[in-house]
Amino acid sequence: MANNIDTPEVKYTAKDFTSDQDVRWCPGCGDYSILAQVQRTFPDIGVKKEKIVFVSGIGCSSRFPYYMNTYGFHGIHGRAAAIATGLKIARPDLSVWVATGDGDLMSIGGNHFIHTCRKNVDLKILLFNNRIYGLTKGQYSPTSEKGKITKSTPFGSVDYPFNPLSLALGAEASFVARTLDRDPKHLQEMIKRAAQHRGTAFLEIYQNCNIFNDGAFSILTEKETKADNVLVLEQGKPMVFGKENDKGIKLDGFTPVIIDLKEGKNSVNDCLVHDEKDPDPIRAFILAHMTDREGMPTPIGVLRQVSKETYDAGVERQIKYVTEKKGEGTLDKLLFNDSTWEAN
Amino acid sequence: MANNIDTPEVKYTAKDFTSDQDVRWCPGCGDYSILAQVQRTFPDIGVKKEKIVFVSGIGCSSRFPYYMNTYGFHGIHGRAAAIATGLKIARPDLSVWVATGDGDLMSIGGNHFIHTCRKNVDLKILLFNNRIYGLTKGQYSPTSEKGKITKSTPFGSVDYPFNPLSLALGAEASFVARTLDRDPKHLQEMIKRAAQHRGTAFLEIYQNCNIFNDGAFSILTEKETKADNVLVLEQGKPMVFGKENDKGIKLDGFTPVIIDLKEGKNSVNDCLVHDEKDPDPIRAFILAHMTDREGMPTPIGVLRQVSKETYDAGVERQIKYVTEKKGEGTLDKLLFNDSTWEAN
Amino acid sequence: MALETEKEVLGLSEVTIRFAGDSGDGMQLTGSQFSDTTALVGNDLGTLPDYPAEIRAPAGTLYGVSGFQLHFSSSDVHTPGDTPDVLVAMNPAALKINLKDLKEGGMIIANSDSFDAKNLKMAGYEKNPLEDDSLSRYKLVSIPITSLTGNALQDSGLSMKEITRCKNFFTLGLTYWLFNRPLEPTLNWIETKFSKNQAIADANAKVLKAGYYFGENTELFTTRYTVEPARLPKGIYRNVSGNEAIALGFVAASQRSGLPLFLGSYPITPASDILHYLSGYKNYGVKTFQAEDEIAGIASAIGASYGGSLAITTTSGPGMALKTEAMGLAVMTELPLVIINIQRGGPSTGLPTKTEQADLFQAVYGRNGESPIPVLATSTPSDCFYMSLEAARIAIKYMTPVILLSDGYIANGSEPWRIPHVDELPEIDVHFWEKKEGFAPYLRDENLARPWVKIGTPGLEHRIGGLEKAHITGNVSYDPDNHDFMVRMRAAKVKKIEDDIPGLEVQHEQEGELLVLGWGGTYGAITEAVLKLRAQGKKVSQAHLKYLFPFQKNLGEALKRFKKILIPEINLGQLSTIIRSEFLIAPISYTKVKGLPFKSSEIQNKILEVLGGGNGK
Amino acid sequence: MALETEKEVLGLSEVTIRFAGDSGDGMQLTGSQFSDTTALVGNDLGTLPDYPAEIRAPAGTLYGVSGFQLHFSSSDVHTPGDTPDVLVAMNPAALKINLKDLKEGGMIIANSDSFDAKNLKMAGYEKNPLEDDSLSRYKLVSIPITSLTGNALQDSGLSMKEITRCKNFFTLGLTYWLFNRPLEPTLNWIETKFSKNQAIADANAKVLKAGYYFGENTELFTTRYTVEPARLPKGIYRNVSGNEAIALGFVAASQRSGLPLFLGSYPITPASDILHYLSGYKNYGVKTFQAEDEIAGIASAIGASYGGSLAITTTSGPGMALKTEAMGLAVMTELPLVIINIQRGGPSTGLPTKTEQADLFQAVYGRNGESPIPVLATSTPSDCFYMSLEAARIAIKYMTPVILLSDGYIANGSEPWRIPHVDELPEIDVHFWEKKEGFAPYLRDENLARPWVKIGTPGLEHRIGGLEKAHITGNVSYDPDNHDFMVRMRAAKVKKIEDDIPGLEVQHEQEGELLVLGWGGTYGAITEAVLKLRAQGKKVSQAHLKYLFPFQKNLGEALKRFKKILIPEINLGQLSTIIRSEFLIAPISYTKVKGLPFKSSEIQNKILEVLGGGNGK
Ligand SMILES: Cc1ncc(C[n+]2csc(CCOP(=O)(O)OP(=O)(O)O)c2C)c(N)n1
Ligand SMILES: Cc1ncc(C[n+]2csc(CCOP(=O)(O)OP(=O)(O)O)c2C)c(N)n1
Ligand code: SF4
Ligand code: SF4
Ligand SMILES: [Mg+2]
Ligand SMILES: [Mg+2]
Repeated sequence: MANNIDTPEVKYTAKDFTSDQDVRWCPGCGDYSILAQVQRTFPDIGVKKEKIVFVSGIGCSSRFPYYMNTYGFHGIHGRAAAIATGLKIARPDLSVWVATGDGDLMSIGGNHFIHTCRKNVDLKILLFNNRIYGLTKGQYSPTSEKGKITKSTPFGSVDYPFNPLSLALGAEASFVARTLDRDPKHLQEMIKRAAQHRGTAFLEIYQNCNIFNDGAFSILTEKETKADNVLVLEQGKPMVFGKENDKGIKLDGFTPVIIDLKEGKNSVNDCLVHDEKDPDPIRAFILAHMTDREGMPTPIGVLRQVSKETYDAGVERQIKYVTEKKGEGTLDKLLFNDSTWEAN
Repeated sequence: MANNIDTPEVKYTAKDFTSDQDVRWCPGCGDYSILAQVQRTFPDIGVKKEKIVFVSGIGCSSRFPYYMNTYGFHGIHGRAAAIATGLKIARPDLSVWVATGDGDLMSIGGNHFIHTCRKNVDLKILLFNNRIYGLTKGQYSPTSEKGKITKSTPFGSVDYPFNPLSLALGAEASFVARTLDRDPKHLQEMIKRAAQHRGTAFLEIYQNCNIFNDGAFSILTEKETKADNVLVLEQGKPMVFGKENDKGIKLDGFTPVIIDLKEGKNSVNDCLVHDEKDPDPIRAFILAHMTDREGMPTPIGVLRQVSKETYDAGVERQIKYVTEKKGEGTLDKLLFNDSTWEAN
Repeated sequence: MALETEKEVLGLSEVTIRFAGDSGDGMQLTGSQFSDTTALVGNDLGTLPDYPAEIRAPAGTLYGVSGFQLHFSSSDVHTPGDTPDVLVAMNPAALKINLKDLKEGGMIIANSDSFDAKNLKMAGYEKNPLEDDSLSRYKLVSIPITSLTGNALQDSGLSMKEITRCKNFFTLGLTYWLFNRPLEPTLNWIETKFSKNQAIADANAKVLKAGYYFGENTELFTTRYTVEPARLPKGIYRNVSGNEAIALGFVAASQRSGLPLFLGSYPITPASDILHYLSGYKNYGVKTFQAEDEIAGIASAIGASYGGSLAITTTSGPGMALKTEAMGLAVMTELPLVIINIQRGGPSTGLPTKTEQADLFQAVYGRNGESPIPVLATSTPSDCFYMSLEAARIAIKYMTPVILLSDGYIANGSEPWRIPHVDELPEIDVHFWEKKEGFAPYLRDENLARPWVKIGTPGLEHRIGGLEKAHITGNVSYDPDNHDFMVRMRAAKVKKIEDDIPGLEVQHEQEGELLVLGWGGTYGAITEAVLKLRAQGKKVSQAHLKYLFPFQKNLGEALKRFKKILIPEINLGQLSTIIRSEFLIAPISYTKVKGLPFKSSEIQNKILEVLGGGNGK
Repeated sequence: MALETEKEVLGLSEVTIRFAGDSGDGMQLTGSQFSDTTALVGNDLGTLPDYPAEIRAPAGTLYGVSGFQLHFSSSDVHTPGDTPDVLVAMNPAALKINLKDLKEGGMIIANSDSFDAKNLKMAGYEKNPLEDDSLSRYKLVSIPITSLTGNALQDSGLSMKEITRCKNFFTLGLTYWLFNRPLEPTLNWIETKFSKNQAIADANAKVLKAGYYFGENTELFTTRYTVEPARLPKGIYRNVSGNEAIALGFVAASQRSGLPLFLGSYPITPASDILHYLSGYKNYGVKTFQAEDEIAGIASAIGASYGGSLAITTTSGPGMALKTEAMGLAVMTELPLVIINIQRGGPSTGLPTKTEQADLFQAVYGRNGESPIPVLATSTPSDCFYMSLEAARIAIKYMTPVILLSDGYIANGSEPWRIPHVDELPEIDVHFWEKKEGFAPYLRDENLARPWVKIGTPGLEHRIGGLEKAHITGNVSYDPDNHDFMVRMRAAKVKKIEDDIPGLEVQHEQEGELLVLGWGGTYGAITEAVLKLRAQGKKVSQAHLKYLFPFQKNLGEALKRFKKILIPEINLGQLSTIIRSEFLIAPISYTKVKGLPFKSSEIQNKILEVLGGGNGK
């Protein structure tokens, strides 16, 4: 959300955020859902359309800005966060969003990403994580699982993937969340939460690439398996999941384990209670790493949300302070410093 | 340490690792101590001199390779880890070390750093962290504290620093440690530990730049203040520090707090016991963030050391496997594929 | 397998066919299968795949159309053909986009099923062109390909979606029949390709045959055509694309030099296939590293080169830009390295899937400081193999980075290639410096190359890097005279390469009115144009540059012998500019920057214009 | 404050003095203080700081020597002087390195305290040159500067280390006396600079005076010198360095255009000072962003430009290389942006603290695709101010990135500058597109520029990016004809700038035997050489290029009027190459790549050689 809140007179509809360009993603691509949810949510974030900018890099996901009827910048590969940072510093009054992919943000763009988190630049980053390079036709990405067979790894990849949430937390991100392309309601809620946050809001969206990595997240999205494999995080609520909410999460040391809530031994009260506001990043880090262990559910929701001064706000504060102290600069003050002399 | 252990016949001395170049750092620079400790330790790491390579980027610290009488590559700014990665993949038999600075590794080189950690490339990374850009004469760096006044931030920096250990852990590094230029014994021990580790060994060395950031770490290195501000981590030992070992660390939830071991209420048995081998990165993450809170001591030592296949080993494994499966390739096999035809 | 048939069989000397449909219709696969089979039966051929940047743009849209053109003949082929004789249009958009190129009276094979209201509207047709007489100027054959495919697979148990996906094999089978090509090669390909999914394999095979027999049995075709094998030089042949040839070339260079091959690369269209091919050659000891970005791609290659590997990095324009700084490091450290740029439409992201030649300036001039790098360029798909070996040879012999330029047209296009025998390939000899006596990292041999040391050699421990080096010792040096000396030394070393490369060969007359000078992917179109005009009695010569920096020694001489020099380029005249500064002559620059190769007819017309009334005599 | 004195005062018209010592001896500070004071007393001057890449190389080493040369005069000064009249040597290494440049019979002021065995050995002296008669050809004045400083501060309560640090102020005071300069400016400077540490402030002031009075009272000097103020054009003056002038120029451009200034930059020698200066101008609304790398530096500037700021990015060679890809994005999105390259010695890391002109090719040609960017170059420190305004004007008016080239010599050198009155500065008018009617992002105005929209303007929401744009609508377009059109449109737009820039002015005769053509930092040396030779009656003209791409319209004409064109460059002849291709003429290229500016004598000799016997008549 922009620093100077700047609410529209009229109530927008999703259509107001739909550009005149036809959408060029493959039929069935998860990106369609993300676009739809953003367009549905934006009428509720309370920012004037002309004050919203989408910046992206290169990739299927990075085509996103073309389809939003806001200001938009389709950048170059990996540099979306850097372009957006400059824009936000120059124009703190704008609501600046980054649409990016796992190759764009996590591979070539990794440095700009971690520095954005560190500086807490007020950007909303939507990561379309399909664990593959879509636009270049299916090479593995830094979020692809080890052993992944792709065009560039015909015998399987030998590197370990990034855990984007872990990386963001390691880089001190102030807002870290995860959601699913196939869960429109939750996706909408997360978009709103990102919009409300002041500072770098990092939202990882598991997105299905039905052409090159189909079904990567199906166990999290298919009716039969979803409930038992997804843990929906809610502030202040105990961590419960499962078809009949029959499973809970508790900590054994620092290691989250599943407890059975049916067979009486454990109750909801034994479950870990979610606290996204914890000033320490530890809880969030534990949740981000929950899936390190086989058989643990995948947490979705806001893992962390803390408030601290944003980089762009800091810049404004300093300019204000110096200007008050020294008075506004003029060309004469600038050019005629105190060691001039006259020739005549 | 190289994958194929390759121990020298003769026992080296520090002199064997001293090149014929005069050292060009400023008198009093912390880099001298790091160089000395590396030269003193290397006779004990059991690797032949000609199998050791130092790769660096650009910066005062990155001049390091010139002073080591081993193979060495003074690269370009920020790319040391990338150059070293290629070298290590091509030559897994070598012991490849990276000497780098907080600007070189954490600013421009950030992406290569996190990807090296993620892939667990078998590199030893020595970060000379002086929290300043030395070679370019004193601009703030990504590890400089917020509000830092430097040439490029005359009114104080507005961004939050990286915590290099936190970033490395977020990127899944398998070896994460910290030491001090002014503590030769500990520095030597840490260099040995890094040498022994297979995989990315990240060692952060607090280094004093007496020209542009003098005293940045003095409370950790000066006799009077050291004991009360440094927590020396030792595997399996309770976390105790203070002039008379009168202070301990225990956890309150996930938050480390100081307990007083004198006034009887608490004893060593209440202290957190250090376990660098914990497969989960949580403990290490807690230690890395200990200093987030005012008044807490700075942990030095090995925060984390876990073993997993290195990227370069994975590459070898795969080549071996495929070659066994398909047989060694020959030019004829290569050129004459199965859809050829003859013209005559 | 040419079936018995009563239908008239007409012999043709050459045919150009274009397959066009949705990016989801599998036209690229259809085209490449047709090419491979056509190569196998012994025709010479040239291909031009042309697809959108989107993966599967929405069905039926104009910008979603994907095409594959193929020119095959009983004699030499130099281009994918200017104007198709046959257009296969899988939907209205494909027809709309491609009709303008079709030869007068050419054949249209249309999938009538897809000409429904929705698709017609998306393609901007008021009326169905298959039904009004708007196509009367062509041989229109409209076939309900989708439904015929459906019938063929009725009881295959496959889903409707899966079934329709097979329809391109119907098209392929039909055109196989039409041009009298055997089914086996594709049937075999299907077997291996879909070995994991027998149902799909069977379905595709079934549909392929269905298409073939449909041609056989329907009344729609009264004649079928055959194109006799070309009289190619004796030898064993395979079909090869430019990117595949580069991959093969460097594996060959690795084998000939005894150096392990290392590729550091980041995927980018149209270069990615080289990474894909090479990552399949693990049993040749090839190490491929998909880096986090292009900078790490080249940086890792530089590290591998320092470690004694034959190191290469592959990319295209935007990635090339990112590698610029590291190229300077390779120049200063004087390490062998080949940087391969498969040029695409620019500037910036530009036209990622289209071809262009606009990175020549960047290759020759595009670095900070005096940073000379030899620049080579490939001219055809098979030439990519030999230029790769040549680039490796120069890099190793002169201890220098080398830039090898190709382009999207060469990279994706394919042609039959006579496979050389191992002994036809150059030895690449490598001398690692081993003796301790008299070693210094910046000594110079007779080629002005510095010694290459295999790390691990005892007693030769040394340091290199990006700061200016003292002559011989290689120590860091800020000495003014040394810097001036080393700047000129690096330039002299690269210039010296001109003594070690074959001279330029001018085709046809060695002097006269007009020489057409080309470089890179324009080779085929220029050759065809020149040959056609000469057949008409025009006197015009041709020369093609594969060495862009340094130039071949005799180039200046060769140019002086012609009144006019015509330089066709797919840029705004970059080679012309360099020729001007090098030789102070004014060539006629003919440029077209449309993301497409030249048609030979365009070049013919330009030549005629230049020759004016005269015919070069 | 010129003290009363009985000593003889000798008037000189010009003096060149060089301060040399350890990088820790504060020679840069001494030199710049002497310059500022000398400027204040009204001399014209030119300076040449020359320091090693190390921060404080070990004391006494040859490579650790840091120097600062200053040329001041009662008439116009164009260079820092070829050969010093006075050499201040704070240690043996400084003497060893610099003696060869000293004028025959020149004065050596040596700090005898530092000529001990250790230092002599490090400098490679067998015997102490101050004591044998090896320096008899010079006026040797050896003074125990360290001990004299010590005495002066005996009871200052400062540590020995702190005391010795003050010794450069003794040297400064002494030379102030010798050349009759006032102490006040430096005394004031000390007060403000060390306001936080009064003890140090007092000590430095005390030592400065001690040095001054030492000159006054010692017998070592029989004469002191004065250099009358230069007859500079009427006006208010200040001393300014090239990098400071660039900072001032862009703040001025911001004020004249009403656009907020945004700098995205990553520190790099010799460009960092621009970042340092601009980050001090917060109260001018200047936003400086020290990015994580050069790519983020330019990318953030592109973002800021899209947001409606006057956006710039500053760097040097290696950083320039990293910005290459993003420059292409700025070309494609047609956003105003100024990219400033302070050239240094290359290739690669090269000679970071030395000057060079070898990035011209990179600026003009160094990008992928057809990616035209106007290139401007500064010629002197004060010219940096005006060229910065000009670069901003062109960027905004034509909606294009602009490259502004400077170099280490101009950047660190300083000269007196007549401060312009606000009304002497060009208005830079900016028209943001506001009305909804008829808006399209790739419309063209009479300058072929597209509209610039301030984000936040309702109804003008639009998208831009790096893929090829359709003419007018700006939609993504893969259309072949549109691409060809747009490639030529972007080229035409940049070419059009030639109609909007001042024509080239040839100094002296407009035709004849020889024109010396320069660009960038060679201006001073060429000017002085040409003037001196003309004073000797040689006919030689001069022209200096500030517009490297496109060239000024009348350049070709101007060149044709001379028999010979001589182009001196600190590279291997890059401008010559471009001139050759542009005009098909063969200039005489005179190159020197030593990390140092030309001496005017070198250029004089070259001119004489070119003129042969004749004197240009
Ligand atoms: C500098 C540069 N390098 C490489 C590319 C090629 N490229 C385009 S998109 C892409 C990766 C896309 O993956 P991702 O970011 O995950 O997006 P997706 O297509 O999966 O949504 C690559 C490597 C490029 N356009 N520019
Ligand atoms: C591409 C590039 N950008 C910038 C520079 C300038 N530069 C050299 S070293 C350096 C930072 C040095 O800081 P650090 O890495 O912390 O090393 P230190 O000098 O502090 O040891 C910079 C910005 C460069 N040489 N190359
Ligand atoms: S390739 Fe994958 S990610 Fe890209 S548009 Fe198609 S389905 Fe979506
Ligand atoms: S500047 Fe600082 S870091 Fe660099 S050598 Fe000097 S003291 Fe060391
Ligand atoms: Mg992806
Ligand atoms: Mg540092």
